[in-house]
Amino acid sequence: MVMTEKRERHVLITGFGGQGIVMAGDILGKAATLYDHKHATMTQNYGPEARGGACSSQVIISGEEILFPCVEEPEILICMSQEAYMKNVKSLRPEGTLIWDTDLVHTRKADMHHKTFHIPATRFAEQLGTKMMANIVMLGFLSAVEHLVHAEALKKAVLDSVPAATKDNNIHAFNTGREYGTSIIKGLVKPEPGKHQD
Amino acid sequence: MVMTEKRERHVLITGFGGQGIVMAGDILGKAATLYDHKHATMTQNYGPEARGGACSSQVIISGEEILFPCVEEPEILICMSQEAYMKNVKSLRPEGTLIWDTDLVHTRKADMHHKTFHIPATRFAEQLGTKMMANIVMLGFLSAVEHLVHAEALKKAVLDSVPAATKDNNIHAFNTGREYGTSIIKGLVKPEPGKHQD
Amino acid sequence: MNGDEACCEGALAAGCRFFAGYPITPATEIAESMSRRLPQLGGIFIQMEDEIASMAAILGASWGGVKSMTSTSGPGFSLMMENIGLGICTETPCVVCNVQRAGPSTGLPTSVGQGDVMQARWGSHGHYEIIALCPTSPQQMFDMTIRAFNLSEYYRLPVIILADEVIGHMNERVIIPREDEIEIINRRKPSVSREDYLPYKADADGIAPMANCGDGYRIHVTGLTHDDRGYPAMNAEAQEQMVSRLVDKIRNNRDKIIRTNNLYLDDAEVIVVSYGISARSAMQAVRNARNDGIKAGLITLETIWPFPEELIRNVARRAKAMIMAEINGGQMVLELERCACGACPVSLVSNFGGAIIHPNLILNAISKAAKGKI
Amino acid sequence: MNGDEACCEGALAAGCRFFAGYPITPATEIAESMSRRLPQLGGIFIQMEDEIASMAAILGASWGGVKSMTSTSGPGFSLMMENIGLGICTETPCVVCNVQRAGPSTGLPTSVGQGDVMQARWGSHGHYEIIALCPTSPQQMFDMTIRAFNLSEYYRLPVIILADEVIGHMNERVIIPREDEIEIINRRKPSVSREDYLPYKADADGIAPMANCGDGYRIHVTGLTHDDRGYPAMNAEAQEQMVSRLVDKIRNNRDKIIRTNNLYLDDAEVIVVSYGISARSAMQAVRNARNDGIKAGLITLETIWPFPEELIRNVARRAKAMIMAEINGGQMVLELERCACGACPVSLVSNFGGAIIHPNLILNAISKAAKGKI
Amino acid sequence: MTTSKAVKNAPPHPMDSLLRTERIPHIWCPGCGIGTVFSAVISAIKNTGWDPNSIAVVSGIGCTGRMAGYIRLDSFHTTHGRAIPFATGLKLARPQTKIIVVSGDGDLFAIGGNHFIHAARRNMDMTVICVNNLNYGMTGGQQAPGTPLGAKTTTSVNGAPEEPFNFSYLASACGATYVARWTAMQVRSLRSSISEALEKRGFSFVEVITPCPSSFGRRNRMGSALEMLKFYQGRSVIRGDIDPKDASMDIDKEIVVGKFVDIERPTFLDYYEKFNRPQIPQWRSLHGDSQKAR
Amino acid sequence: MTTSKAVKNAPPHPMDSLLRTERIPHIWCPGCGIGTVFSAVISAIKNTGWDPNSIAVVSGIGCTGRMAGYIRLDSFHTTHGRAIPFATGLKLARPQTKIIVVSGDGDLFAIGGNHFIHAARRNMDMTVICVNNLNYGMTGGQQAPGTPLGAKTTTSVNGAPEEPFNFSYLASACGATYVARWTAMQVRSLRSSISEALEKRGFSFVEVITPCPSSFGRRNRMGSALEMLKFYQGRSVIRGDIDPKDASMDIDKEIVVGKFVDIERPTFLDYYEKFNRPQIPQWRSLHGDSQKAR
Amino acid sequence: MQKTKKYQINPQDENGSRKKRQGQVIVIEDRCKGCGFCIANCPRQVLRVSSVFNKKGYHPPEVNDTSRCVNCHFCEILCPEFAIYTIEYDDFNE
Amino acid sequence: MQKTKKYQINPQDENGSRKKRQGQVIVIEDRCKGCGFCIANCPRQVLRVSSVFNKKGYHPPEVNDTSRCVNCHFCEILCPEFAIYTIEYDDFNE
Ligand SMILES: Cc1ncc(C[n+]2csc(CCOP(=O)(O)OP(=O)(O)O)c2C)c(N)n1
Ligand SMILES: Cc1ncc(C[n+]2csc(CCOP(=O)(O)OP(=O)(O)O)c2C)c(N)n1
Ligand code: SF4
Ligand code: SF4
Ligand code: SF4
Ligand code: SF4
Ligand code: SF4
Ligand code: SF4
Ligand SMILES: [Mg+2]
Ligand SMILES: [Mg+2]
Repeated sequence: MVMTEKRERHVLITGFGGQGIVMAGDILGKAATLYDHKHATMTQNYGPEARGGACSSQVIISGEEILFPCVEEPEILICMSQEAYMKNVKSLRPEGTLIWDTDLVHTRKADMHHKTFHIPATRFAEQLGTKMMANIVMLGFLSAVEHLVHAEALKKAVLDSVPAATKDNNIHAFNTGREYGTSIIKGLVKPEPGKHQD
Repeated sequence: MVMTEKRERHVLITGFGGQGIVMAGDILGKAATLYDHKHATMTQNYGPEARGGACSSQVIISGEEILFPCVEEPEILICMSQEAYMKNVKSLRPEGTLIWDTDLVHTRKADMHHKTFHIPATRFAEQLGTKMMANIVMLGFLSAVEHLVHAEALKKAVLDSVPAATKDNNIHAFNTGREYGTSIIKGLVKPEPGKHQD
Repeated sequence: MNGDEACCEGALAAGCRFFAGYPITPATEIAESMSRRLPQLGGIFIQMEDEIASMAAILGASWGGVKSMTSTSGPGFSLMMENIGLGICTETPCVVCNVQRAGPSTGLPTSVGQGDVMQARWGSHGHYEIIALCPTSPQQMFDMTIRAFNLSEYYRLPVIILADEVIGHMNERVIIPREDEIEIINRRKPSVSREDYLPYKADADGIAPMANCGDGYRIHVTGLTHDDRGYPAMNAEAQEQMVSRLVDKIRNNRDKIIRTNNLYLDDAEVIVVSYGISARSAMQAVRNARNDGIKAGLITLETIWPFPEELIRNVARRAKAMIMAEINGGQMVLELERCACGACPVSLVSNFGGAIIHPNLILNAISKAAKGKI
Repeated sequence: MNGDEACCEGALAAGCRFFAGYPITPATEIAESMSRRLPQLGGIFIQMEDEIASMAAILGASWGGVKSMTSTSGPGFSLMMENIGLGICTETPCVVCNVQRAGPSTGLPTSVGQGDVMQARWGSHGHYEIIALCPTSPQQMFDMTIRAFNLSEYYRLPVIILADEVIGHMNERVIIPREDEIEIINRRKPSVSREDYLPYKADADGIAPMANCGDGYRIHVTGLTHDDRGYPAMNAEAQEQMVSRLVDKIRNNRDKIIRTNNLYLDDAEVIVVSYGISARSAMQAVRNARNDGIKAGLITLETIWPFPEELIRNVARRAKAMIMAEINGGQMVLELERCACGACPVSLVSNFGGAIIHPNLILNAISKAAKGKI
Repeated sequence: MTTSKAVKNAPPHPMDSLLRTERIPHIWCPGCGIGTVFSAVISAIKNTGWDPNSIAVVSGIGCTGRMAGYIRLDSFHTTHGRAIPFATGLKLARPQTKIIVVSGDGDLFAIGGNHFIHAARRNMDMTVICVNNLNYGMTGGQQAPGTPLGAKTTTSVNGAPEEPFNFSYLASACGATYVARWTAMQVRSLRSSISEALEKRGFSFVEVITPCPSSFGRRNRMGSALEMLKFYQGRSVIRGDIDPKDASMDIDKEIVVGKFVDIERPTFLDYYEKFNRPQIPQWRSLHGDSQKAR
Repeated sequence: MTTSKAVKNAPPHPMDSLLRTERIPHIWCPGCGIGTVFSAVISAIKNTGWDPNSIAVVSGIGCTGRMAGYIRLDSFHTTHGRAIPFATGLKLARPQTKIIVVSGDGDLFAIGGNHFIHAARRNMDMTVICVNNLNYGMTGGQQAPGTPLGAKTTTSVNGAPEEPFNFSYLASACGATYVARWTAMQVRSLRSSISEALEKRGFSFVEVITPCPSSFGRRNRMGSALEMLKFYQGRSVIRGDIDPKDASMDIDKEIVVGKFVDIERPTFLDYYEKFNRPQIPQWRSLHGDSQKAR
Repeated sequence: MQKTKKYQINPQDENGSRKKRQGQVIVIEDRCKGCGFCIANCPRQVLRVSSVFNKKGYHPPEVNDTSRCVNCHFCEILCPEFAIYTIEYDDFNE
Repeated sequence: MQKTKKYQINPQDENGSRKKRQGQVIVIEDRCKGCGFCIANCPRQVLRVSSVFNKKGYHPPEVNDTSRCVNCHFCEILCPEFAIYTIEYDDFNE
């Protein structure tokens, strides 16, 4: 239903190395290409650090061939660290959607004119056993609050991308995020208050 | 007396690696530049072998700056090996001078239209203690039979170029060659018969 | 699949069964994929002690009759140069993939650059010709790796894939054809007996059939200047003969080797030339220019070496201006300038690395050029 | 004195007191002379385990405040490329002498070649500019080695002497001037305190003063892209800033760096361009041509990099034809073609190595060109 | 809670004077042992009491190699594997400077192995500290020359098919005058060894077995950084004057730690002077000065 | 006088079948020991009885490196120092081929040192023969990693300021499975050692102390080639099962010769198969075949 | 107790007998990456994980019982981040 | 005798007792570079320097006393030039 458009949809996922930022972008791209049969590019931006350095993945999904693979003004910006938020929020399109990890980002009130969502993805993941799945929680959440790819496609792409032994856990994480998102969208849950800087 | 000319004089000294061919060329060049104050170039041609490979040194002496340093048609060709003789004799100018080591080269009758001289330089050197001085014997001989540089200049250049401990021996070798040459020129000595191939 | 992984799959599809390499960002994933995939296919992966050893090892493996490859980025590519020269001189088929990052020196290891294109041509000492291919997508990484092996086996030389960090790390869909849809070229084998075989005697097309180690031909292979038998021949004539062959087998087959992807050349007034990731920006810019009513065209250099001299000479005569887009201080633009030969002005859109060229920069240059302001 | 020995003496005269090297024909005599001479002058000679180590060692020694040098030939030059890049990126003064032999690969170790001129420009990965000088005689080996050190100290980069086997092994008289007749340039030192010192902040002329190790400035030096303080800065802006400086300090000073030896350019119709040993043949040919009544001229590229673009552009407009004479498959002729820019035809007289170009070949080309047959 | 914020007028961290504090936090992962080794290095340098301007640090490329960028001394971050030859040039140009080379196992022993063995043979006067984290950290965890046989890395997913080098033994076989090994946890002994190595005239070598939790640890299911730190330490057995050949380095069995070599041997410069210029005494005294200057 | 001319119908020289006779005489100097080592190599190969098409020779650059050009086997004359990695690729591509690497001390241990130690560590299945003539012959006699301390060469006119490597010890420290040393004169023992090395599975190493009369001999006033040959042999002491560390290589005192190491250890390919494809038996059998084929 | 012994920490540190001195622990919170090295290896169990998030999202250590610190500096030298150090209590609280 | 023993040549070779066989020495003159290895090291002093010059100007060895050769092949394997070898006398002179 949401997939007929030809225009390019630009998503920027940002955070620290080690949070699975690139993997999240990859899964999103896979979902779009392999299961939704659209075009997608995912490029990454990262520093020399294995952990803790600024890191982002840029995903473009489109009905047509994508040439320039950079996301300069995302319509969806996902922030999983304060640094990433500070650096990237300015680039978000005015009508764009801002999504962040409730615990890791203190937003500025000034940025709240965007469509905004947040989820304590890292906390949820920790509760599910490991912080490492925060990215999957976030993807589940994304699938609920924004229609980029089919949720089923995304779920399949998750299964494709994680080690066999962790498939169940990851689907669980995905569902956790998705359910939380759905509840919020449906107004079933009032989101926790976000933390503001100012 | 012989040094006033501006024209380039081309000398090709040939033999095997290890016979001191390059050193002989170097000494000749030094004599011309350092002591006769002319221009000279010496270039070498050799293979990867430290010993026994074909080897030549090309000396050009001139009153003027020398540009192209190759000796293509020597006016003086010195051959210290059979191989060198076979390879190079064709290049000698018709009016040129052919000089060889009596024991090491069997000449062809056909080549005897040149001005020719030969000396058992290696044998003389062996008699003086070491084969290694054959090149110096040859230089002494050359100084007697052809007027390229002043004999004194050549002698000084020899002294410049050999290890201190061997200076006396080398001067002796030089004189041996020079005396043999002078005697031949003066007809005092009849040269040994050369060895012909055919 | 990202470009690095596509490169690995392409190599396997081409029949590569030996990989020796040394990790380096952003090419490491090629080696890592190979280390996983090769054992499954009966091949061998070895991580060598450095890039020099890796390059030497693939030459050895190629003489052992196995299609071989290594991958690296700038610093490792510099180290491979001596042995790439050995591969050229001994006419050894193999493939080297350089996923370019921004240099010089260690530079920006995790960011894009296209600063090694001249190095790919001239990086080893002495005179020679080379073949280098530039992919613009993971799909092309796959396809071109196969082509690289084919060219390498046919023309008997190390073929270079000059990718870049963005292509290497970019994820896009890659379609892997069925095995029987892939054209594979294998080295030509000698058809004569051991006594009659002259390992470096070329057939009419300039390519000499190649006996592998163990085929019974008792070959001798040397990086010294050599004669038809492969024996060292230490003179200028042998040098002339050998290097002529090395050079001519490429020069005389330029038409078969060179591939460009031409867009709107028929009526283009401003022609952009580009390659690798920059060519995607260029294509975007050219399309936008067309939308703006400017007659722009694009030549994407899929084969970057040999350079398509004739094509450029021809189009330069008809063009108002030409523009090179590349991520370096101006390298292929020099070739463009040379071949445009004054027939039309040539300009450069570039940066020194670390970021893709923005299509708008190229578009601006196109607009200016269209207005004659170059 | 042969060219190699002259190179050694030039280095010593320039103040070189550290040499690290590895033997290779035809450059070995430079190292050998250094090993004899340096201890006499209080300097250090070390034979390293290979050329990579040699290059690294001279960079280290230079940061230790001592003028340093290495020498090699093609195969070793290829191996040095990565660390030449480090020298460029870290702006380390030092001199590398490549006495060229015929390649590619091991080639003809004892014979002449000029096949490394493009490699000298492009051999290391990433984008940069370089300075390279080409001597035409042992005397020039001496003089240019001094100039190489001066340029290197002033512009802070590895400067390359591109000699060739004939020059290296040719014996000619070399006049060594008195010490006080030799102009020596030393690196600029910082004039500010440790706190205020920014090691990579350039003065107005684009050159940054250099503190040595031990001067108390606690410098940090890295081959990563770095900012003014010398600290790694992993982004495209820093890259642009750093590489621009590296490139501009050469590009903006071309006029001061480039030296050519021009003969009969005033009225020349056919202009030969050449360098190194080939330039001697070219000069012979030009003189002969003049004797034959042909208005020939000669540009000898004493500085081969940067290439004298403007000079060539200018003379090309006035010339009937230009000819490049070089011992390779056509390298600098590409630059000539590029800069002639279609203004006059350009041709090449060359061989692939192993022998000097005969003046008559050049003379023939001149005659033909004079008759418009090019 | 006693934090720097809470404690008013707290003096700066005692190691800050040798840190390029403006660059802290460093890039190393949480729990990476390189930081601990770095701390030991700084602490050992402080112990010597030398003029900091007479000490230089040279490193290659890798996570460990970044150390040169954080120490407030003349410091050189060179090319991958080439720290030792760079340091060789630096040392020979400035014999009065004390040189510390610190780099990773891959840098020093894979691509840089040749320089290592030759510098040890020549007895080039420098202290080489190897952070042996059993893999290539910087590039994401590939097999290294110290990777245990069968261990999993990104280029040996089924197990490394090569027996590793025993770096300390190799160093001693090549002629190093001082050789010691510790695990990162044994940071006090490590500091003493580094101090001894620094005071040593000649080629001294200290190997530190260090957790790389992000790459090696993760792939070999070794738990958290802390667990790795303790694991290596738990495997370690201190054995002093053992034949270096027997100083086994096997994380599955035992990691022999301690000081294995401490000998005297003329350095390259000693021999160079002896052969080339016995007649120039001031040069030797320059070298002598340097010993003092430290 | 009994010469080949005089003896009618004389059969060819027994080694001619493995010689590229059209290239003889070779480039080595009169009395150069490389020729003698070459003779031992050919003779050892003939002894094995293997199919000559299943043997390949790889060498680097140098006088010794030229050996590859004279042997009538598949033979590869590579780049300076890179014979071993080239041979590594060749071996892994063709496990059924037996690889002999023969090269000079400079080639194998100066520029090529890193490849040597890693191949030994990996136990790459090949036989490496080092002609140790104590200098760089090809380039005219410079200092080499085997040049004795204080010896004169063109780059150490006053004496080499570095203690040399003990190659055999280094090989053993790095894990070689077979190590032996002889002087060129002990050509029968040398031949046996080469034969044993060839039969060995794994990285085997044979070092031969060989006269280079033109360069090393001349500069160190060692007399004629024959005198050098006898001198080295005279300095030699045969000691079999000595600790390789004690196998001293000192031309001024004693040159310990003999076989120092002869052990079994899985090769790189053994481990590679074990970890990566225990399930593919035909591959192992291919390797097994090769053992037979020899 | 057995547990810390295993890590070969000076027993004097452990029982505080080395010197009659007391340390004051200082944590530079924003440098901390929460590895827990200091906490787990303090011979006197002076430290514990705090609940604070620092700028990078880690929990720096906090002092459990300041009087137990014997100023042995072990935490200081072990910390990979130069995030913790101690000073003589008296030096400071004067 | 003592002299040759020093070079560890099989004593059986030396006294010809190894086998009742006789060798026939063959010299490929133009390969010889006159190093003298064969001459000096033949355990039976079979060889001596000839006065002939070969193509390269060296003096190849010649046989002194052919009956003394025990066909031990030592000269053959020692010769760096593949210039000398021996065959069973009978093999050949049939
Ligand atoms: C010539 C070259 N090859 C490869 C690389 C990529 N590279 C950077 S660091 C590294 C290995 C680092 O491993 P190690 O030395 O063990 O250091 P660690 O990161 O583990 O501390 C490699 C292969 C490079 N920078 N240069
Ligand atoms: C990269 C490179 N550096 C240097 C050389 C020059 N070179 C050729 S052979 C050689 C050394 C030979 O010494 P060794 O390996 O001991 O062999 P030998 O000649 O003594 O048998 C050198 C330095 C080269 N060919 N390539
Ligand atoms: S990747 Fe490993 S070695 Fe590198 S910083 Fe992280 S933990 Fe340390
Ligand atoms: S230079 Fe030395 S090693 Fe080379 S062939 Fe001559 S004697 Fe032999
Ligand atoms: S100094 Fe640190 S480690 Fe020692 S007792 Fe105090 S808090 Fe614990
Ligand atoms: S050791 Fe340092 S980084 Fe680790 S928790 Fe303690 S204070 Fe934080
Ligand atoms: S075979 Fe040779 S060495 Fe043996 S006895 Fe006969 S001539 Fe002498
Ligand atoms: S050993 Fe060989 S080369 Fe030497 S003299 Fe005897 S036959 Fe001639
Ligand atoms: Mg490591
Ligand atoms: Mg040698």
